[in-house]
Amino acid sequence: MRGIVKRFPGVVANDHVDLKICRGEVLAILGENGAGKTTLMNVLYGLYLPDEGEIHIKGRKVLHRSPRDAIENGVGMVHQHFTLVDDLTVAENIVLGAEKFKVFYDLEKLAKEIDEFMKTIGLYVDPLKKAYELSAGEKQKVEILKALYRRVEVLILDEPTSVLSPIEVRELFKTIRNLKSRGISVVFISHKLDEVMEIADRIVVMRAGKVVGELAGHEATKQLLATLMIGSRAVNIEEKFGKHVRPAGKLLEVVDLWVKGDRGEDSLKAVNLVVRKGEIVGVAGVAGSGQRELAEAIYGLRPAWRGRILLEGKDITRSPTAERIKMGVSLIPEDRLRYGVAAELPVYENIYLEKVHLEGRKSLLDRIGLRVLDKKGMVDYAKKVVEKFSVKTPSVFTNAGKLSGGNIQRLIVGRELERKPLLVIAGEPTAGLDIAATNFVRKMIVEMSEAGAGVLLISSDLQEVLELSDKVVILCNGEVMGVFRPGELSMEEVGLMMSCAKRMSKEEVERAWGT
Amino acid sequence: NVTRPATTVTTPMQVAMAFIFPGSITDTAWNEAGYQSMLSFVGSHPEVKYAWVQGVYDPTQIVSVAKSYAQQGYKLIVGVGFQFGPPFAQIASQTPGVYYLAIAGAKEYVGPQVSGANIRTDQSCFVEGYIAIQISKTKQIGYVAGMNVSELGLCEIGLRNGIKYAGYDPDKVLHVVYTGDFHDVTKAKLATESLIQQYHVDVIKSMGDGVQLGAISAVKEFPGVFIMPSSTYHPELYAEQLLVGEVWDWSAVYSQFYNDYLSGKLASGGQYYWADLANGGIKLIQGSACPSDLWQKAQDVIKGIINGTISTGFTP
Amino acid sequence: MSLERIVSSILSLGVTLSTPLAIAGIGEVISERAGVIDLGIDGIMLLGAFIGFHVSLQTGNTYLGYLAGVGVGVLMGLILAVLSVYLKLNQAITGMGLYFLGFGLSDFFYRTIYGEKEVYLPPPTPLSVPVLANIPVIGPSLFQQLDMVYFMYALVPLAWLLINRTKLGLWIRSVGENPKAADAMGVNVSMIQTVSVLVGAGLAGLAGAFLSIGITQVFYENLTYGIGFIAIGLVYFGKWSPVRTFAGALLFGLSWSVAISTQSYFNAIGRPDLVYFLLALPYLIITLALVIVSRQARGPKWLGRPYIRE
Amino acid sequence: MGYVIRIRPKPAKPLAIVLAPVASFALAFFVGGLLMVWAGVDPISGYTAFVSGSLTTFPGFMQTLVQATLFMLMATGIAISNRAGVLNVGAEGQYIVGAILATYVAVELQQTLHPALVVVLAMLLAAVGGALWAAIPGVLRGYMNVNEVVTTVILNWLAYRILQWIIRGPLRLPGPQLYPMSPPVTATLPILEPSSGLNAGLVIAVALAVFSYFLLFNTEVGFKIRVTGSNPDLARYAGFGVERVIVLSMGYSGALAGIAGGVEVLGNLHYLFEGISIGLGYTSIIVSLVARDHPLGVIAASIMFGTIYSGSSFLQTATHLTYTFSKALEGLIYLFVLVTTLFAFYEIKLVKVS
Ligand SMILES: Nc1ncnc2c1ncn2[C@@H]1O[C@H](COP(=O)(O)OP(=O)(O)OP(=O)(O)O)[C@@H](O)[C@H]1O
Ligand SMILES: Nc1ncnc2c1ncn2[C@@H]1O[C@H](COP(=O)(O)OP(=O)(O)OP(=O)(O)O)[C@@H](O)[C@H]1O
Ligand SMILES: [Mg+2]
Ligand SMILES: [Mg+2]
Repeated sequence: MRGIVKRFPGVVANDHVDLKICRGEVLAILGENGAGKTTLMNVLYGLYLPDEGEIHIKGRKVLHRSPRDAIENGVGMVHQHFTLVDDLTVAENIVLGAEKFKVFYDLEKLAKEIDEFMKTIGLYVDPLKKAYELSAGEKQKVEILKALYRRVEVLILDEPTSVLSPIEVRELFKTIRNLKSRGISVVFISHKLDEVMEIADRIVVMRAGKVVGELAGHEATKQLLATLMIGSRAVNIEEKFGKHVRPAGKLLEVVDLWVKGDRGEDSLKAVNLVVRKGEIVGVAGVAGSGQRELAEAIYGLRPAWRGRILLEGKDITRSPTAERIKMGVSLIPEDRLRYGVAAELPVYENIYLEKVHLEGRKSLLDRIGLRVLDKKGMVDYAKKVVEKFSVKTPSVFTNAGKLSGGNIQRLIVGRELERKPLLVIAGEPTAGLDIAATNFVRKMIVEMSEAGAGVLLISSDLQEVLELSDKVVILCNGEVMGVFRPGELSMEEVGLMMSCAKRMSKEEVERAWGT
Repeated sequence: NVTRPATTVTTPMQVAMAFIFPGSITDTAWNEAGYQSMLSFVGSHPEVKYAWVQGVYDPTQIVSVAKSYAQQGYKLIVGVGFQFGPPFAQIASQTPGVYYLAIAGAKEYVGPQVSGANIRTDQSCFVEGYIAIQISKTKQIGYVAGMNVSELGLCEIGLRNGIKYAGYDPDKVLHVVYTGDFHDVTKAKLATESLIQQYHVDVIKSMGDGVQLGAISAVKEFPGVFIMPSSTYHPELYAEQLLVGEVWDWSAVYSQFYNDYLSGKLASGGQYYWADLANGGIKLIQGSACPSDLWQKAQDVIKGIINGTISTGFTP
Repeated sequence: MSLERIVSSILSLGVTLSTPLAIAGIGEVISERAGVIDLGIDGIMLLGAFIGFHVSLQTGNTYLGYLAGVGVGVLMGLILAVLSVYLKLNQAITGMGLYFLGFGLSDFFYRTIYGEKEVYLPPPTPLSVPVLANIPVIGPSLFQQLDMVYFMYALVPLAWLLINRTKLGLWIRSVGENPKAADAMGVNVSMIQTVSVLVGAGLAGLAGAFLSIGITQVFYENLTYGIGFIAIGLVYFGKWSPVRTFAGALLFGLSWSVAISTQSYFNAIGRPDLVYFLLALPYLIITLALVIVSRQARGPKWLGRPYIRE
Repeated sequence: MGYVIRIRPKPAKPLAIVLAPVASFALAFFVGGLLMVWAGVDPISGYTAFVSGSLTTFPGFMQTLVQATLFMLMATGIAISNRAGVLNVGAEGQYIVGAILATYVAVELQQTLHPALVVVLAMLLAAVGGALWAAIPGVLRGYMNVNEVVTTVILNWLAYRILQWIIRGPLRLPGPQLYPMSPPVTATLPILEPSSGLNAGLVIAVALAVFSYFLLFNTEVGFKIRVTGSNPDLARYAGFGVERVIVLSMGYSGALAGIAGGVEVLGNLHYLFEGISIGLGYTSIIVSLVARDHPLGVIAASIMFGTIYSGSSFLQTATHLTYTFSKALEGLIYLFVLVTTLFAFYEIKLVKVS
């Protein structure tokens, strides 16, 4: 790729980027949020047309107007967010868009073909399962299979590890090495320095749309990479978050909670949980183990069909979300594409959002919802949040849809933390954030707990959970497998619990909650 | 081509008269009858300057079209439909010197400046019921109409009594379907088919704008079934299936209204006119399917109705 | 009058009325499965009805009339495709625009061309299927029918096959469920959506042409009387399956023919005002059916949303 | 080599926002003129009649305002529900229900109560009736996810059938007469301008449009409505009770349509019969589109559409074109508005790539 320029309204996402991908190598692209990694790859994959620049493959100049062109030229991509059609089977997802199959098809026969194909590759997922039934790891395998089915020679993986458990990450790396040995080049995009250093042959660092450094995998050190990524700003990448408060009385108590998932299955089974004031309780588990449902149930977005949820001793199992917000519950939603912002509304209204519930209701008009909004107050408050959480936006009157993903994330975190909640449910609060922002959010969360709030930290980043939490709960398949303090168990044991292979006894769990 | 410039014949004492039709002037039914009557009226009154417009159905449109004519200097405005009475009554006082005639308009809305007129379909349908039941092989008669209003409702009364007069029980032999709309051709057609198929009805009386179109189209599929359409005469459409033709001619009513205006009678209050068998407002025409002896008998019935010896079941 | 004959007639009329509903409804299923909701169906049907009538009258050939109906439907579909698939305008709003346009233009054309005289097409001859037409009751009502009724019988399985068993169908489903995924796999989203919209609109045009050529043999303003919107409702009732949509069309057609056939009874008992309740019955039934069914209904995930890549 | 269409939102210039609907009117009238030529009508004299009947003469303009009143009420309501992400195609039915209830109240009470009180009660009940009629599709959409376009259209038919029945049953003008219609309504809205019958409904409509503007942009409910329309998932997450917001905005929308029905009966017709509306509710959808769902824009757009209605009456009397010509004109305006807004708010480029 030569001299690639891609502009979006207000930003230059790629600014004359040159990039070379060699046969059979693992090339890592590293960079902060909004550095332009995804954009560059989308250009290569034909999703975006570059404003300037050229792409050459095997010495031939090519034009990628759509992914179809890219695939023809041997480029495949696995996106940050999975792009599977939920209602189709694995086999159908794999052949979708491929030229090879006939006008009419028979699912059974197709499945058999795909079955064989998977065996030759060495990656296996049941071809007749529908995509929505798959775990995150399986979905990723299907994504890779999709690309390989089209005989790609370059495979782009955009932040592939962010949704995987440690075991799944290890498996993925095995696959990547396997691909490499078959002569396929892999482009690996990530924020995570450890991973990059483990897998990459060559590392390209991007900052603000430009390539700012390139080094061989073995030359890299964390400090070096971080400096390249963030620039001259001083960073401490291994910031520790010591805590100085003792957890006090019970804030949140979840008793025997049963919750249904989107397709009517039991996604939480008999879950018990306690969060004390000033305590951070981490929830870890493989993606899809019930973390999202747990957060939604506590916040009131998902009904509990059995069990109770108590906040400061008060039963809130049936309270509507608005009631819980008033009582001081706050949620940083995991799915920020869906729950993030109202794109057509200005930043200041997006920040104000739930504060609607926190205003006093004096007159009758207030009570029937005709309260007149205090626009000046809203704007001032928004300015404060924007500044404190360094949300990059032209002004608070800009439509929220215009912000970059990372900045939307900051906006959400700011919105949820600034209103001084009693209980913070933080769903993947740092996913997709760069180091500086990650550190900032972690610090804020710790500060909240030091100020006496309880935090339920849900994260697929096991390191993060172990580092920040006072207590850790492991979920597998909707059930609590174990509860412990960080450091009490080995990584080995944690890994086993995350894959439902080990389970603590009732007494052990109760003892852990008691302390 | 739909458009013709408004006919203008310049004479010193020219009266301008406007006609508003609620539907299509080629509907082979109500609107066409009103339109043909207009042509025949202005043919015999060349001194009248006239204008017309079709497809004006809802009251707000009526109000605005009528006012547009009043502004253009039309002194006599005729609305051909039951829905014209109230809007005319409403705007009369806003347009001094203009006189309105609502054809089939309610008597209640006759007042200063507003006159009404109606047609004695009870008379024609009485005769048709009398003929139909005698010609019918299955002794089942169908009546398909838009809604139960005005001349459509009167016809049902006439049919019943005509059938009774012929010696049959109308409750047993007459099947009535109102489609609920004047314009729903599709369902009118299928409803007519249902009468033919389910009750073996073999004579259909039809009435009402698009509904009549649907009924005719159904009858054309069943060669043994006869039709008695209303308001206009189109033998070419259903040649050998035509039992009785019924033509409505409002020109007599238009003339009376016009003359009452000239004589100043309207200034003293609205009038109510009837078009009937006696004044030529309704004409019955022998269809090719109607045998002459029966037609002769029917002529006696017509005479009886005109001279009052036979009651149709309705008195205005 | 035998009960058998009455039942047979009610069935037959119900099937006839449900034919335009089912054809248009299945067309809508196809375009909605690709994620595009076409609210202009009624307008497309009206224009299809007029053009079909016009061509059939001028050429004396019914099938050219049907073809013209399809053609004008495709043209209208093209407007929707360009505006909502390519220019990404709100689909619901664009569809309503098509409705207004079709409503106004069909009658305007009709009056301008046939202003002087009401004209009828010759009545069509029902075709009877050998053996099957002799089955008592259902034989005559289902197998002694107009050409387009048989077309509808064929269309139901064909549409099912198209959606569930062909490559195009796989693309259509994937585009309606997750256009991003489909796009990423090299499926041309806009193209597939356009094809589906055109097929759907073409079928709607055909349904309209059947209304004028096959049923009424005459054109009149607003000939559809809102059938197109009912067809859209049936898609929801039918949960986006051609088979169930067809079933819904039958339900509506039958409930209407039952309502019409029982009118005499209400007249006879001296409550003619209740006739208007009877006429409302099919609408009530379809509303209730929608309410009952909709609890589990789940349409294509991307239905109604324009897919914008960047 | 190839071409690709590229569309990007761009900040619209204020001038473009105003010009977009104006340009679409111009385009539609141009195409309408071509249609007239084809139909053998002289477009110049046709449009001259049109303009004098709707704008340039006093009575013409008054008539325009009479027409605009109903559009203003219904389109304001539609704009509010659109803002909540619900497309109310049922204004027609809600209008009928409002008209029925207003007539009912007036006919029942006008003998016994003071007319002013009767009018207030009738308008209130019309609003409540319209609101409830609209709440049905609101509930179905909010709680059961049934598409509201479909249900509102079906409910329009139901409302019409009920109207037909009611003027033959409970609300029938007693006595031997052949026309199903209600007894006359004597408790009426004040007339503002006698020659046109322009009534206080216009004041109500303007006041409600202004109030709706305030409601939408300055109150808590309005905020919730806008968030729901923009991102219902976010609204649910924020505890706004999305279902309730949807039902409420539909109810509000229906209330305004119901009031329109009341205004038509108490202000204009003074009786009820089965032809009280053909498609005013549908046209109002176009009006709110032209206004880009902005209640103040609705005031202007309603007057624009008022001119189409009153102007086309003159066009009809001058040329014998029927009302369906003005329907075609509306359809064209609608599509052109879509296109011109697209150009005002988006940058569209055909990009050549090589
Ligand atoms: N579709 C778009 N429209 C407008 N701006 C965009 C779009 N996509 C990306 N951008 C902007 O382009 C810049 C680069 O974004 P990109 O997604 O490529 O970054 P990234 O390096 O992948 O970041 P992350 O680590 O958050 O995924 C950001 O400022 C972003 O806001
Ligand atoms: N290509 C195929 N080969 C074999 N079996 C198939 C194929 N496609 C679908 N099936 C099976 O056919 C049955 C019906 O399919 P599906 O559930 O998609 O249809 P439906 O939802 O009942 O109807 P529709 O698809 O019309 O909405 C299912 O059991 C499905 O597994
Ligand atoms: Mg990004
Ligand atoms: Mg990225």
